[in-house]
Formats: sequence, C-alpha cells, structure tokens
Amino acid sequence: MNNFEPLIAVFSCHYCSYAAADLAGSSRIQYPPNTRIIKVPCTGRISVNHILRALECGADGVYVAGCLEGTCHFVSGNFKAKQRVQSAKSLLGEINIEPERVQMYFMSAAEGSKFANVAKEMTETIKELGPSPLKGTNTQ
Amino acid sequence: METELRTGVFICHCGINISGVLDIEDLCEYARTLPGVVTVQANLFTCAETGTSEIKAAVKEHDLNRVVVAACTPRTHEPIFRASCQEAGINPYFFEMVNIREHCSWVHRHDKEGAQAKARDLIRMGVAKALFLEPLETFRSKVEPKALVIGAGIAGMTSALAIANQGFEVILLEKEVEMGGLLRHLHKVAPSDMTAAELIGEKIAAIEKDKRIQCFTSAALEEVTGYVGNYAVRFSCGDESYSDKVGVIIVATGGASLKPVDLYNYDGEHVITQSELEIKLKDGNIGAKSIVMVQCVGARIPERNYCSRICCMVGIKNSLHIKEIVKDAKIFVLFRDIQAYGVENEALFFKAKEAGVRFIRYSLESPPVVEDGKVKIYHAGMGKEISLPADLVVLSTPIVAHDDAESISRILKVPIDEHKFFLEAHAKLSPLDFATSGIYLCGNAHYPATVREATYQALGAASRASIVLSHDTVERVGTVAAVKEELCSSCFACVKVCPYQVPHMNERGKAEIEPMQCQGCGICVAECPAEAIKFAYVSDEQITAACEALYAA
Amino acid sequence: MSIQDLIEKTKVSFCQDCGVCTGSCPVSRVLPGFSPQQMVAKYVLSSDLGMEDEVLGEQDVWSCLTCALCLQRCPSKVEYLEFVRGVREEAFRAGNKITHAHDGILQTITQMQTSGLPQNRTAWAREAGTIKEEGEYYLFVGCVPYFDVLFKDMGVSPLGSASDMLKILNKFGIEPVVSDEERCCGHDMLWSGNVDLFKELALHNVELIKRLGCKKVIFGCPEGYLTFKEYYPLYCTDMGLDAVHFYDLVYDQIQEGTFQLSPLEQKVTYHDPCRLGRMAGMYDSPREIIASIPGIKFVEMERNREEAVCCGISCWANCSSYSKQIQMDRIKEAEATGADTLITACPKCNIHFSCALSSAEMGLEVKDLTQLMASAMGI
Amino acid sequence: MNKEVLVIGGGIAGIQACLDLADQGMTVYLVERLPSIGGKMAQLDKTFPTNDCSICIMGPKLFEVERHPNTQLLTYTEVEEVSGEAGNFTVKVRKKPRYVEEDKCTACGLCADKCPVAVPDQFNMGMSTRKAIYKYFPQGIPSVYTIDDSACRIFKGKKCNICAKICEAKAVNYEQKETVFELNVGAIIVATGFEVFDPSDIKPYGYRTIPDVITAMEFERLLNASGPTGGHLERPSSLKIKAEIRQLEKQIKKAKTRLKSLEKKSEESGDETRKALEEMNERLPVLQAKGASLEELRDIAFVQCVGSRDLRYNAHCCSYGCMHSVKEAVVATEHGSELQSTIFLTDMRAYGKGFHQYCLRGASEYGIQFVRGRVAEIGVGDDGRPAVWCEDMDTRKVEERPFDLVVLATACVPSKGIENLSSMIGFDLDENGFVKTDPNKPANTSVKGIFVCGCAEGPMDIPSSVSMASAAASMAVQTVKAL
Repeated sequence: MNNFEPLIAVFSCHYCSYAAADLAGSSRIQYPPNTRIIKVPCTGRISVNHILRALECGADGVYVAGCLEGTCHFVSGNFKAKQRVQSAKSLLGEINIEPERVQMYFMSAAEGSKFANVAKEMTETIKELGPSPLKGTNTQ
Repeated sequence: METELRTGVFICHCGINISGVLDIEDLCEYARTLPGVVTVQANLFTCAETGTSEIKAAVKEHDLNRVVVAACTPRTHEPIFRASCQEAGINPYFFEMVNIREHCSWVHRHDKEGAQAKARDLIRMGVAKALFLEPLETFRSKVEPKALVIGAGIAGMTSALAIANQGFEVILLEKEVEMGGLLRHLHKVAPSDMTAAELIGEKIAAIEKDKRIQCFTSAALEEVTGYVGNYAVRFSCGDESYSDKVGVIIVATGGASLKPVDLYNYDGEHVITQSELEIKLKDGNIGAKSIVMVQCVGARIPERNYCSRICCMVGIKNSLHIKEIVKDAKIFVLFRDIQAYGVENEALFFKAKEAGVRFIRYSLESPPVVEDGKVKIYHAGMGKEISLPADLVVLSTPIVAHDDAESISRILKVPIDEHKFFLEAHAKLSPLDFATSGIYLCGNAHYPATVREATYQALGAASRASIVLSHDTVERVGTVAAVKEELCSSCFACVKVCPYQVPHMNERGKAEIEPMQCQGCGICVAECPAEAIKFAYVSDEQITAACEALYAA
Repeated sequence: MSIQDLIEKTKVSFCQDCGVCTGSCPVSRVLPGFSPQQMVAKYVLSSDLGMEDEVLGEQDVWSCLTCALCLQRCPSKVEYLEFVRGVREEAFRAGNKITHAHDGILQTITQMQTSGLPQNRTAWAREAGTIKEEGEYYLFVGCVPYFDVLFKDMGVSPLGSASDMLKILNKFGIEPVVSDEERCCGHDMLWSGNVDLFKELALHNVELIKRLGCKKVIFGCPEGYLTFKEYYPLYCTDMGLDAVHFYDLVYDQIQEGTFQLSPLEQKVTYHDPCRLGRMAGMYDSPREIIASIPGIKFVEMERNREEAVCCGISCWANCSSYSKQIQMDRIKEAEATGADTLITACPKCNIHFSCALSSAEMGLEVKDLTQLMASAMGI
Repeated sequence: MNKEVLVIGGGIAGIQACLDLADQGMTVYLVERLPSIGGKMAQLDKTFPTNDCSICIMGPKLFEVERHPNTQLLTYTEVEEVSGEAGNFTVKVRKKPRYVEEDKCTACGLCADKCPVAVPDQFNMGMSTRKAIYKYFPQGIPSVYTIDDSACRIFKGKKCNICAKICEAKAVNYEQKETVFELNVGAIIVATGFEVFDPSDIKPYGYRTIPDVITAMEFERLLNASGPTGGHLERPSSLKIKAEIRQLEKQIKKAKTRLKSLEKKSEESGDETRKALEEMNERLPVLQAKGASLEELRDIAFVQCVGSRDLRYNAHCCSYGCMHSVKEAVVATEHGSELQSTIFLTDMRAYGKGFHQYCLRGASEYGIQFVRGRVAEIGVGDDGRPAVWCEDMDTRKVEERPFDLVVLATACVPSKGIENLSSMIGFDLDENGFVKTDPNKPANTSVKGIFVCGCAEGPMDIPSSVSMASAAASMAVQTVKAL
C-alpha cells in the first residue's frame, strides 16, 4: 500500500500547536500534506467522542496536539486531553482498531519544526497501518 | 435560526504566497459546489482594502449571512475580517477562516497535488463548520487600575515609574534584598559613561518617593489567577504573604550572566568574567598590565546557539575603562564577530582601537587556549599560532535566563523559548506583548539588551500596559461556556475539572459559570456528561461538522 | 620612528580586517601571498609583542607599489602609504634593502650625485631653448637625462619631452633657470627607506634653487613634483619655494587662449600616474590639455582617475613577472578603449608601458603628454 | 494643556506610536508626506528571522490606524512650522492636493488603467512604471488614488481629462487646491525614519554603470509578488532585453503591414522598408538568444557594509544589513532552489533573538555561502556578468568571482527632511545626522515634549522600532498628563 495517502485529523490548540503550525509555515519547514487541522481554543475542549467521530468520518488517523506539559495556556487542558486520548485508544483496542491511529503530542508555540516532525511521524505510522477499516463504512 | 444560510467564500492569492503553489481557480470552482455557498471570489490580497470592500460588497449583493475566508492564519487576520463582517452588518462571529498559507502553500511546496487536495478539504471543512456558527454577545468588566511589575532591575524600575507617571498604581516585586538587578554589580554604563550606581540610585530614589508605587524586596510571586484587567495575584515578602488585584502584569525578571565553569581555565582570580572585572573597575584596582579578553565564551556554540548581543560592547567599554586606570595596559580582545551595531557602538569600537586596544579574530574551530600567564591563539596575519602575555584573562560570557524563568512562566502561563527566554506574542510587531492579553515583557527576560534597549523596552511595555489601565472596563466577547440549567444533573464534573474554579453551584443547586471569569477553554464542555454546557464559540455541532467534512467519499 | 609610534600615527590599528586593501591591491592579484592587510596585522602584533625585528627582515614590504589605491579605498582611512614608508625606513636601518631593477644603475647614479662632482645637465637645454642663470622660475629636470641613455633603444626619449617642455615654456615667455648642480629629487631613495640620502639631496636642491633666487619650481615629472611639494617640507623648514606642475601652467595658457594648436587626428586614452593622480590630486589639467587639441578623440579607460591602476613598478624596484602582468593588463585595458595612443604623464610609466608593448602585438602607441602637446604646437 | 499628540512619519514606528496613543484614549494626528502610510517596511517582501510576509503582518496595523476613532490620518501632508512648548505646540501643516477626492474614490483603479502617462514607480524603486494617476502601493492606506501633477498631462497644459471622464465616483478634481491648517498638540513624536544610502557614490562598485548590480531594497521589490516582476526572480538586464524584444517585434509587425500596403500600390518601391525588415529579422533571434541566456538566475552575491562602517561615508553600522541579506538569500532560494547565494561580509552581526540560528539554518538548509571579506570592487567579468573582487580573509585568497546578480547591502542614512525638521523644532542631531537622545532616556530629544522613535533615532530593526515607538508613546502620555 505504498501509494496510500492517509487522511489525518489534527486537533490543535490556539495558543501552542496551531501557532507552531503557523511557525512551521513562516519558516517554510516542509512536511507531508496529509494532516487537516481542526482548531480549538484548548485541547481540553476535545472529547473522546470528537476523536472517534473523526475516525468514523473517514480519518485514517487522529492526533491531538497541545501545549508543552506544564505550560498549557489553560493550565491543565492538555492533561485532560491526554487522558481522553488514552481512553479513546483503549476503546479502539476493544473494537479491534489499532490504537496507534490515535495519538497525543505536546509542543510549544516556538516549535515549528516539532510540528512538522510530528506530522511526518504520524503520516508514516498511519501509512504502515494502512487505511482505516472504517473508511467508507460511515453512514453519513 | 430559520433563515436560509447563505455563505460567501473568499480565496486569497496572497500575491504568490498562496497562488504560487495552489490553483486558486480550481479552489473557487470547488467551493462553488459546497452546500450553502452562494458566491465565491478570489482576491490578490483579501486583507487589502480592496479585498475587504469586495467582501462587504458581496455581503450586500448576495445577502450573505456567513463569510468564509481562505487565506493566512486567523491568529493575525481574523480581527480584520470580523470587523469587515461587522461593517457589512452581520455578526462578526458568522465568520470562519481557513488557513491555506501557513498550513498549506508554505509547507507543501514540493507536493502541489497534495497541497491542492488539502486546500480543498480545508475549505470544505471551513464551509461545513460555518453553517453552525453562532452569534456571540460581548461582556464588559471593570479594570483594576493597578499594575504588577515583576523584577526591579533597570527594566522593571523604569516600567514601574512610567506607569506611575501615567497615573496608575504599581506593585513592584524584587526577589533580591535590594532593587537594581544586574546593574548593582556594574561599574559604568555605555555610552553615557554614567556610573551604574548613579543610574539605579536615581530610579530607586524616585520609586521610594512615589506614593503610587509599592515596592516589595525579597519577594516571590506565588500565584496568579484571573484575566486581563482583573488578575488576582498572591506573593510573599519575607514570611508575609500578600494578595492583591491588578489589571496588568509586566515581566521584567531580567537574566544572569553565565558562570564559565570548566571554560578557559576559569578560576575567578587570574581568569575572570566581565562581571568580576566590573567589580575590580569599581575598586579602581585591576592588578594587571597585560589583559586578554575572550568573547563568545559559552555563546554561539552548538550547546548555546545564540548571540548574547551585549558582550562585545561590554568588553569594549571595559577595555576603555581599564585604560583609564592603567594607562599603559596592553589589552587584546579575542573575538569572532564584533557586535558593534548602530551608531554609538561602532563609534565606541573605533574609540577603543584609537586607545590602542587590539582586536584579534578567532574562529569557532580554533578557539584560544588559556594557559598560565598567556593565551595561545592562531593569528591569521602571522599565519601561525602566537601566544599573548596575560596576567589577567577576562571571559565575556552570555546573558542566560534565570533559573526561576520556568516557574514564573508556569505561574503566569506564558511561554518561554528553548533558551528559557520569555517568548513574545510576535517577533516583529508584538515584541513587548505576550499572547495572553494583559501580560507584557521587557529587558533581559525577553533577550539580552543594553541599558538603552532595556529602558525603551520598559517604557514600551508600560505603554502597552497603560492601554488596558486607561480604560474603566475591558470588553470580553462571549467566547465562554454557559450552563443550560434545565439539563444540568448537578454532577460537579465541571466544578472539578475547571482549572480556574469558575463553575459553582448556585442556589438552585445547578452549575453556573461567570462569563467574565470563564477563560473559554471548553474543558468543562467536553467533560459534562449531560451535554448541559453550551459553548457557542466552538460548539460540538461545529466540531462534528468539521469532522464529517474531513473526508469526501 | 618606532613601529609602535608609526602604528599610532598612521592609524593602522583602525583596520577592520575587511580585506578591501588586499582585494584592491594590483600586486595581491598577481603575486600570491602578498596582502597589505596581513602586513598591517603582522606589524601591529609584532610591535605589540616586541618582535619587530622578526618581521623587519621580510621582503613583502618591498613588493608594495605604494600606488595608493588601497589608501583610496580603505574604509578605516588607514594611512597605509605613510605606514609602508615608515616601515621601509626601519627595514632599511635594519639592513633589509630593496632589490633593485636594472642592476641598480639608477640608484648608483643617485648615490654618486651626492659626491660633489660637477655634472653636465644643461647642455641639452642650451640647444633646446633659452634658459637663464637666475630668475623667478626654476625648471627641475630630474632624472630624465639618465633615462634617455638607458632606454633610448626602447624608442622613448624622456629628455625629448624635457626639451619640448622647455620650448613650450619659452613660447609662454618663461625662460627658466636650469642648473648643472641640480641633483636627483630623491623620490626613489625616500621610498627605498634611505631617508638619510633623501634628506641630503632635498637640502642640497632647495639650498641650490634658493641660491639662484628662484621662487617657483617647474616640474614635468610627477614624482619630482609630488616629492618637492609633499615631502621636502617634512625635512626642509621654511622652503619658501612653490612647486608648479608644467601641465597646470599649460592649462592656464590654454584657458587664456594664448596660443594656437594644430589638429591631430588621433584617438587617445590617458593613464593617470599614481604620483600625479591619487597622490597629488591632479586629474583634470592633463585631460583638459588633451581635450584642447583639435581633432583628437579622447576615451577613458575602465579604471580611470582615482581608480586608475599603477604601471607596475615604483622606484626602480622589483621589475618582475608580476609587474609585467600588471602592465599587460593595463595596456590591454587601454587597447580595449579602441584608442591608438596611450598618453602618459610620467617618464617612468612611459618607459614601463613601452617596455611592455615591445613584447606585445598591439596596435597601440605610448606617448608622453608633453610630446603630444609639442607636436600640436608644431614644435 | 492639550491632550492631543502629533506623530510625524507613517512608517512602522509612527504607526505603532500612533496606535498605542490612540488605544490609550489620546487623540492622535499621524502626518505622512507620501500618499500612503506604510514606510519602508511596506516595501519589504519578507522579514527576518520569521520570514513573515512584511505587508501581511503590517496590513492589519495600516487598517487599524485608518479605522481607529481616536486617530486622524493626514497623508500627502508635510509639517511646515512648529511653535510653542511642551503641552502646547502649534503645528502648521500643508496638505498637498491629490486632485482626487479621498471620500469619493473607491480605488477601483479604472482611472489608472486608462491614464496615458506612465512614469517610473518609486515604490518599486523605479524598476517598473506607474500611471500619472496612481495608488502608492496595492495595500496602501488610505486606499485612494492620487494624481502626480509632475507627470499628468493636464498640469502640463496638455489636453486630457480621461481619468475624470472614466471615474464613476466622480472623484477626480483637477481644481483641488493644497490646504494649510494648524494643529494644536501637547507633544510631538518624530518618526521620520531613514533613507537608503545611494551607492553610486562608491565608484568601484559600479552601481548604475554595471548592469545587474542593484541595492538590497531594489532586490526586495524583485522578490515581491506585487513588485516589478510579479515575484518572478529575474535580473534587470533580462527585463531590459525582454522590453527590447517586445519593442522590436512591434516594429517588425509595423514594417510588414507597411510592406503589404506598398505592394498593393505597386509603383512606389518598398526596398527601404524591406531592407529594414530584413535587418530587424536578423537582430531579433540574436536578442532572443541573449534574452534566453539571461533567463535563469543561478548565483547571487550579497555585498555587505556598502557605505556603512566606512569613515569615508558613514562610520556607523546599519544594524540590520547582515540579517537583511541572509533573509533575502533565504527568500531568493525559495524562489529557485537551484540558486546559490554568497554573502561577502566583514562581521556577521546576528545579535538579535533567533538571528544566529537563522544564519545557521541559512547555511545548512539554504546552502548560503558566507565569505569573510569586504568586496574591494565590482567589475564586468569576461562573460559580461558582474564580477566581484575580494580577499577571502579565511583562505587569504584574492579572487575575482562572477555572479548573475550582485546585491548591495546599502547603509541606513538619516532621512532628508530631518535637518529641516530639527531646525524647525530645535532638537539636536548627532554627528551622524540622526536625532540625538539621552542614552538613559532613549525616546527623549533635546527639546521637552518632543520624542523620537525608530530609525530617525538611529539604525535599528523592526522590533526595536516598534518597542521604541511604544516607549515614545509612553513618554508623550507622561508629558501630557504631568501638565
């Protein structure tokens, strides 16, 4: 499946990872075009269901990108997100979908290169795993 | 909202920034096929007056009630377009922005096909989300006409005085036992040639005289909560603990000069730092005739790959001061690049050369070697290694961030960069602001700065802060969570999860959220099991819509 | 003067080690390893460490053409020429001597002049025109008589220009004093570090000219002119003598329109001698003179006026492959203008270019400006 | 005492000062002598070290100035006279006529389309043309057109008025007169910025005599999407050839049609035209070949310290030249990845936040070559390209290196008007001609109530100008409030 181009949903927080993505842009750091950012004020806004819905709606992978641990603009939102990502992973395991399709990352507003690397890394991981088994099965 | 949804999509060429990679025509064609879209236009620069007036015109002509702009980042441009919407007579929050520049054309230059597909998807998602946008109302709250300035070095003291002079109260915190910061240890400052003692003396006197400024030394910041115009701060002074309310906060925590442990045989006696030399200069006793200064000690190296900006001028200034004390002193300054930028620095550089101070360039690959009584260095003019007599070696070490930078950044929830300097909102146009409104920075806390630079940054930060203080209220758009009481199951989930302890149980035993305090993170919204918390700014419907639009089968 | 003082005086410590001097130096471009900047750095450091002697023995100080192009371009306004002159004095004292071209004949001649022996400097002048025993104007002949002897076979006639000059002066009604007792101006000695001999010659000449009751000293040779104007005063207090360049006199006459010029159908270009141009600041008079000749078409070389390059040799030293290279580049540049004649205003430039041309196939002729003038005046 | 403040100069410094004051509730007059605010920053393509597109980040601020209820924007206006003292200055200003009613013009641009007169566009450093009726630059504020009366036919007494006819908004008004009026303010902020040093003074660099030797600011426009080449990186000589080719093709077309008509009425012979046509047909391919050879741009040289750190011109360092060139090299490489940039420098002055890393990235990711050594002279190489003579201070080699394009990092010199302004208001200038300040009160001039910020005070980069602008604003407020 080497010609398979995964579709990856990214939940980015306004203050850190979205800014990091902007910085990657203004620094012209190149990375694969497989990611689609959905901007939220804080990763703590993201519920387990949002993650699952993204997969159900055709994403081959989903990751949540929040502020560095300890520097969340909203104190603890990224920790909350971490927990929720964790439970999303376990749930997926239950219904026999690779938990690796869902990840949590932390980065600061100053880390444009990290944003790009994460995008690369995630794209490769999902390429390994192949298309989401849910692809096309969604009834929307 | 029974009215028919009529969306206008505006796609920006941004010169060639976007159109250089993406096929704008194709995007327009595509956008026209999306649900609810009644008009699509491309602009060379949507943000230019011409662009925004095209938006306004389109709103009228096509009777739009939703506007989607696909251009650059909302972090810089959303305000303009929201304003345009407002001017066009629709709620500014019926606006959605799609980032096809920073997140697409700029980062996928080598994969135009992939970039094009991504841009289509992003626009589709934006348009889908737009259908669920809701109007937001604006709240207002009182401003505490008082500032907290953290750090009483030259920057902090200058800020405090400026704010006081602009007619507001100031709390000035200094962790040391006395005010003055790094300057306390300096001899004279360039280029004014004033003694550091005089300079800070003046400021300290002014501060002590000024009734509007409360100064606390040996103080430590402990907790900060609240929001712009209305921060609750807790700090300790000695073993006393204080709480107060302020409208704004200025971070002027300064920096420290690096101790060159294990570098160039540093021993604090024959091999010393510039700061240690300053003390000798104060005493007027150098105790050496042949002095060698080494620049970039621990700076511009892989482990610390930044230039500390001021060390070259410190070296030059001090070599001149040495010459004042020891007329016939032989001074060699070993440098990599002399950072004598601007008018006065370059002039001082020439002055030092005139005074007979010698400058020898070395490269990162072949740094000088400090030995007992001499310094060995490769000399390009001689084409060989030479050894310079040195009864005193002075190491110019960089300014580094204070150890407590991290804890302060945590307390204030503002970012620091890889070198632990505080990270401003924007490198070019918001050098003194943090992304968090109501908090500002200046001086070495931001990046190494000369006294002159620290001073104007401090005045600048004071100006930024006074913008908030000079108003009785701050406006707060309703990007906040609100409890739908009829749905609340009083489970306390929101109360437990909120990082700001905003939600509380009201007299009816239902959760309630004070809009002025709500920071709009949405953590509680995601946590509430009863779906009882409404978050109009980023509603579940919007997120779901975006998710559903992710994939076009 | 000690190297240390020299460094202070000439501000070489202002050097920004930017390398503009070396990048500009005509020698550095053809002689690998020669670098004015490096020389400065070297001398500064060695004097700081009291190791002058080590460097004073080195040859590179003699490779410099003292053409002043680096001086022209130095962003730190380092007085490089004075620095080199000073270093040369020290080197000379330390027994490090300049290598002479033409196996040192000309230096020997100069040396010999200091002994009191009477010369025959005026014979040619009496044939060429009218001269006086005493009077306001003194015509400083300089070395041209010897050049004539040495370089006749090259088709140049420096003395020819001298007599043309005298004839022209007579036309202007100037009958200058020329003296057998005149000695070499000392320029070459000055730039070879032999300052004692220079002083001796300078004092002799000044004393002589004063004795003859002259007030103005006319020069046809840039070196003599510059030396007399700029360097004699350093050693002779209250000279009370004005150095006048022949071309300035001619230019004045042209402006007054006192004489007729017959047309010359030639396309010419002009080479600024370092001594006359960059060092004495005379760029216009020669050009005006050329322009005043009817029929003549004047074209500039790419590098002209302040930017002109040296003819490759100074004070008869180091005539070597690199000087030849510099000369060839320069005459190629002249040829590129499409001119048929390369006008020079210095007997030495004239000789060096003629020498270079003799070994090159070029439709280019070198001519001395005075001789050009003369033919236009029908002399 | 008067709560209003005057800001002189609508560059980034003036704009920031103006906005800070306005946001603090002060009434601010912003005076700009050009038809639009924006200053030098508006001419830049990108900014270091973030590579932000300059006008993109500046645009919002231009808007804010115009939209802010507390600001009054006076463009195309100059200060004539200043009297009074801190707290109460009377300022006489002269507003030049645009001959276009600002409130009527919709900036549709139809007038410029139809205007028959083209003149060099100074915003594009004269590398392209604009019409006699023009907008200073696309994102310019106020967004209105202006008639350049030094170019317009009407003001040369010729017949025209095309623009007046075409304008649906009826905004064109040739009768508009200049207006002189007085402002009463409590404090004044001088933000008049700087000029770019004219390198034609430096003969060995051959600027204006050697083709494809340009200034950094000219290069900035060549890189820019709204610049003379629409952002397509090309050397001036190539642009010139292209123009010649277009010209020649026109002439050939003319000749052909002429020939046809001659052949019709056979008696009169078309030999001359035929000959001319043949000659042109021969010349065309030659030009085209030459044009093609100039098409691609492979290597660029950046020459640092042009007129800076040079006791003969400006002793001072321009503060931003090193970073500016690294940025231009980086951006140029983004235009064509095959491109090789070489920067000839004395000291690499990358002293700001993130600057050093930016240079390292420039070398590692964009292959920028840094040569330590100041350029001695620029000549024309054997292949007709500009050739740079320089001693490489590391290898100690003196080399002549040809390049497709040579960019001169020119010095930052005081703005032309500053002397006049200083004598008008009475504040001192330093020996370099910048506004003199007290190092410990950086925004204060020698006159009470008069403050300075940005490059009027001395060379500085954008963040410094912005910080200092806020500082000046603070000082202005303090002064006014103290009274």
